[in-house]
Amino acid sequence: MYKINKENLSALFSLIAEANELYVPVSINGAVNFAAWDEDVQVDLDTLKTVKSPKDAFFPQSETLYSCKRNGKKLSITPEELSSKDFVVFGMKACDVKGLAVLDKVFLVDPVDSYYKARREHGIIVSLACSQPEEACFCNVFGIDASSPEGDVQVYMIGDELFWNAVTQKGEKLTEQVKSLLADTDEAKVEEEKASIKAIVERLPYSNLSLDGWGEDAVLLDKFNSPIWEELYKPCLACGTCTFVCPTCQCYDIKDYNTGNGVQRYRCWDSCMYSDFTMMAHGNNRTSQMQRYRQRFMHKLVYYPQNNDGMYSCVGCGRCVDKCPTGLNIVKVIKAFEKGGNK
Amino acid sequence: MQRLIDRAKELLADGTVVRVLGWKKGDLGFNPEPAYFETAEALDSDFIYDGFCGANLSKYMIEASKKDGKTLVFLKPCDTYSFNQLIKEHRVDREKAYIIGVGCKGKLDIEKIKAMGVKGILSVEGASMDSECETLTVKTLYGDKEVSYNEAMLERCHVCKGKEHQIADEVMLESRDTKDAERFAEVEKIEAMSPLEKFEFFKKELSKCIRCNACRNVCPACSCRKCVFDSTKFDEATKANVDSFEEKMFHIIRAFHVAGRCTDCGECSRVCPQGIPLHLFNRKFIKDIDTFYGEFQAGEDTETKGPLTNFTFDDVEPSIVTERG
Amino acid sequence: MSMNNEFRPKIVAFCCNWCSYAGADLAGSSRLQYPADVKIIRVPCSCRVNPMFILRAFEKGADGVIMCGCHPGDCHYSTGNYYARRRMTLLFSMLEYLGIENGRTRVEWVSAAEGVKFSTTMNEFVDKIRSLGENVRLGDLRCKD
Amino acid sequence: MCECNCNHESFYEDTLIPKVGVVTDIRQETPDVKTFRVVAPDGSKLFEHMPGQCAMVSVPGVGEAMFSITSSPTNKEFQEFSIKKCGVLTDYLHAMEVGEEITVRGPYGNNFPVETELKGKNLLFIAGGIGLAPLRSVINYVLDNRENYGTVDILYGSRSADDLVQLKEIQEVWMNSPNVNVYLTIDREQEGWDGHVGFVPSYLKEIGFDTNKVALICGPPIMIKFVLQGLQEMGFDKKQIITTLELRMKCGVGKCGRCNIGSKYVCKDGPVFHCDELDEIPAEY
Repeated sequence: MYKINKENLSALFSLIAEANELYVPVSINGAVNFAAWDEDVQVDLDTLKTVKSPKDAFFPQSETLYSCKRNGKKLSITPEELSSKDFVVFGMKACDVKGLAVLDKVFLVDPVDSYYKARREHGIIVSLACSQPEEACFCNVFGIDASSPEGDVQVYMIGDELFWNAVTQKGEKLTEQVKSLLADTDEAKVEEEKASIKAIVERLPYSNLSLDGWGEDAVLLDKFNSPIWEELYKPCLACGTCTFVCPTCQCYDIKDYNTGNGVQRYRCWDSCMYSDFTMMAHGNNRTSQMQRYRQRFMHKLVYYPQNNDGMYSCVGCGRCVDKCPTGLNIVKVIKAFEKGGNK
Repeated sequence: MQRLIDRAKELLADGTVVRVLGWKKGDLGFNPEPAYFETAEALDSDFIYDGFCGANLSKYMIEASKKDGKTLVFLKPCDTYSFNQLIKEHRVDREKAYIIGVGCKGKLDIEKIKAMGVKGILSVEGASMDSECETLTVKTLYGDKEVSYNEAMLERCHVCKGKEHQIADEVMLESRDTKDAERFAEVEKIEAMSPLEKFEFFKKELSKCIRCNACRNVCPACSCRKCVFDSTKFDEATKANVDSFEEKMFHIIRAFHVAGRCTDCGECSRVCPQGIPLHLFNRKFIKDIDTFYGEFQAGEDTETKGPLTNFTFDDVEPSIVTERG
Repeated sequence: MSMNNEFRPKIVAFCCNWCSYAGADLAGSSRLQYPADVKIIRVPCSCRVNPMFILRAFEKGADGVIMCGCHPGDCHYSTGNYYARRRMTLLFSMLEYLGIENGRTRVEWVSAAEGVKFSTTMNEFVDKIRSLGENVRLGDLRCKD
Repeated sequence: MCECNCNHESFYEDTLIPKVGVVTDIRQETPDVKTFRVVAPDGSKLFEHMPGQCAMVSVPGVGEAMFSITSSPTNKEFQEFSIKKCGVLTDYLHAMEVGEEITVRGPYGNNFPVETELKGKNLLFIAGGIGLAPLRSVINYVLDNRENYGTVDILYGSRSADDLVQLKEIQEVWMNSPNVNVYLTIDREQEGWDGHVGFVPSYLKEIGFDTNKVALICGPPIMIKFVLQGLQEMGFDKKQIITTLELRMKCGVGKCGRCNIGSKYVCKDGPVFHCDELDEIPAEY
């Protein structure tokens, strides 16, 4: 366990940035999102949750896969180079880190997504414990411990000091790089902080949310055919806010961009809430917003767990709770089914 | 609020309406959702109308107009402009709506309260329609805080268009004057910047855009059955924030498509998850329309032609813009 | 491309079929010179020019966009250019508001008989864009390579 | 699940990156269906596949879509795709000339269980319109390995005689193969057609097959619905009926989320499903 005074944070960041690309929560006109660090950005480690989850450090909102050039009848394809530089994401929360585990089960199973894999291999996660969890948090429901986030290095911000604990080999390596700024310390203060975080988590309004009836053992067709969906979806605007701020949503679209001298095929996040998501030449198999709304939550709470040994595709970060323009969210879904006897 | 519930129950009971479109209590006390109510019981247990009911229900009336029977809808003064505009565009059916104009004391923005550094909000007191609307008591996981009601208001309430309902079958509850800023002040501030400053300002704001389409989908003026940005034939990059161009394109065109029809209801800025001041686009068009073609407020009535579907022989030439400055 | 790396702007001119395109034709047949940097796109009426056309032109690398139509009152479809006039005024005002130099856009009314006006307008516009330099604020980076 | 012997490792870089394929032959099957023959630029076969599998065919700048491979794996020279003109991409493909290059990636999805479940069985193929495309791959595979399978019945219907895909092959090869019965039908009376007239489901009832068979169905959703009813009335068990699904796909490998219904991904877990499996997933197809 090491520590560093908060005053030296920017020295720490510039040292990290010497050998790695560095992403930190940055405030731009009031909105905090992960962005590349440089001396001029306004780092904000106090805001609990960034608007967008840090998943786009690993699975960018849009990325070019390859480019094609046509020469007469001939075509040539040039794959985009894979990420090859180490990068550090500083300040991911426990839920965000767990979100990557959810994505791993999609992108790292055969056939492996090499773009994602390259980023996972080069990415070093410095996770930050949540000293002040907020009302929309319910990560404990999914067995996530906000006081002890996973990652390569765990960091605690306590008072004027930042405590640094390398967990993995990657973390040790990063620690070596910045050791000149770190001082040895014991774990007493961190243990105290952990206990305090746990005490707050128990008082969170959603901490007692029950997942009974969902997950691996859910009766899929009962849930699917439930009349409750018809009641729940109505205010839904069919926007993509919930999917784009979500750390676990992984649906994407593959599209072409014609630059005038070639075609870049790129992929970008897509949302199952959009009406054209399943549209194809002969029609659409999900024509109503109710069906699309149902798909999103069924996928997170039933389909995904059934395919992945019971692991939910929700980490309880509460971003959808905070950001939905009409106040809908996954918690309301879970509660509505609980009220309706889980049918 | 009880008066609204009682009146809604009466209208349901006597068969004037078959459903009520209002706001339903959220689970956190400050996240109500728009909802339909069909029974007196549902109204009793779930209906709410307080400072957090910012959602403009006019847009939901497009769907409600397709249903059988009349819908009772609660509209705040600013929402009634949107409803009028929708009538003008034949998107809602006046005959299918029973409108209760509800008073408004300024709507609150939970994001603004959070931006004041208030964390872990459990409930907010002082937001009800009976309260004085001066201070809010915010109960949080980390102790109680007091914040000023006015400072927690949505931007649009600071430039409120007035307490009058433009269309209503009856009006209930008192409104409060909340206007304390000039509507075009921010636009003028930007206009005074140098081109490079303007560019940097918008680039910074739009770099936050995640293309979630919330601004479009919530907008009562964006009522096209199929949006040009959803067309598969139109272009290649409708969802990606690949480059700063796409966001500019989207926001300019979106604002342009509602120019002359935008009532300045402020829903776009309210729902933006990244807090982009989208009203700045719409208000620029409104200001230009007012300057070049005479003052025009969309949604004041259901008849007059919009400024972009109209012209006069001696309109100003575009050179007034392109040769400016 | 010229030898000495001189900046050659890319200009897109939307010309209405009935007046301005004929005006351009006349300029050509009268051997009036205007720079080859101007690429003309013929449209049925100036009113056909959707704001998206203008933005797309900038996206794909145009340095300046000019729209030409019949003189107000002379529209082949009687009122098209009146609507176009309002639209372009508002759109160009918005572009200026976003920090796009307002000299990059222009609207000019050119009749079928005004070959000279067409040629001088284009010469002036190209000079203006040359002085403004390359458009770096409204292009798509992907089109730059 | 996948019985193909293709080496996934050999995909260069990533499964999302396609191979270039040359169109070496284009056959006009019907007024709106063409069959495209595709090989690698060096003339070799692009990849090996199993009957029922699909591939992502794309024209850069135009679009990319999933098509079933209609040629049999026993064909060692090329792959074929029968494609109906119905959208932006297919319009472009139909306007294409021989020699033009496209991109192909795959094969994706599971396949008809030709090496396991179907071995030694009597087979009944029921297809409607362009639905013959995936079944043709199986039929030719079966005919090329004739000794491994029992009787073969093929019931194929289309809107009109002009809309029958692969008619030449049906008449010249399939009809002349031992132990193969071919039943053709068209929806409406037509001059020059002396065969059966009527919809596939009703013709099916007229013929009346015994249940000692495995049925493989592909066609428009409405045909599948009534054929299923007909087969069940005849006493077929749902386990004996195999069909294919089609949904919007982008990645082809169960990641992009588009073709997800229930806990299945049609591109990865399908497109071939037994009818009893379909009962377990939501009817969103």
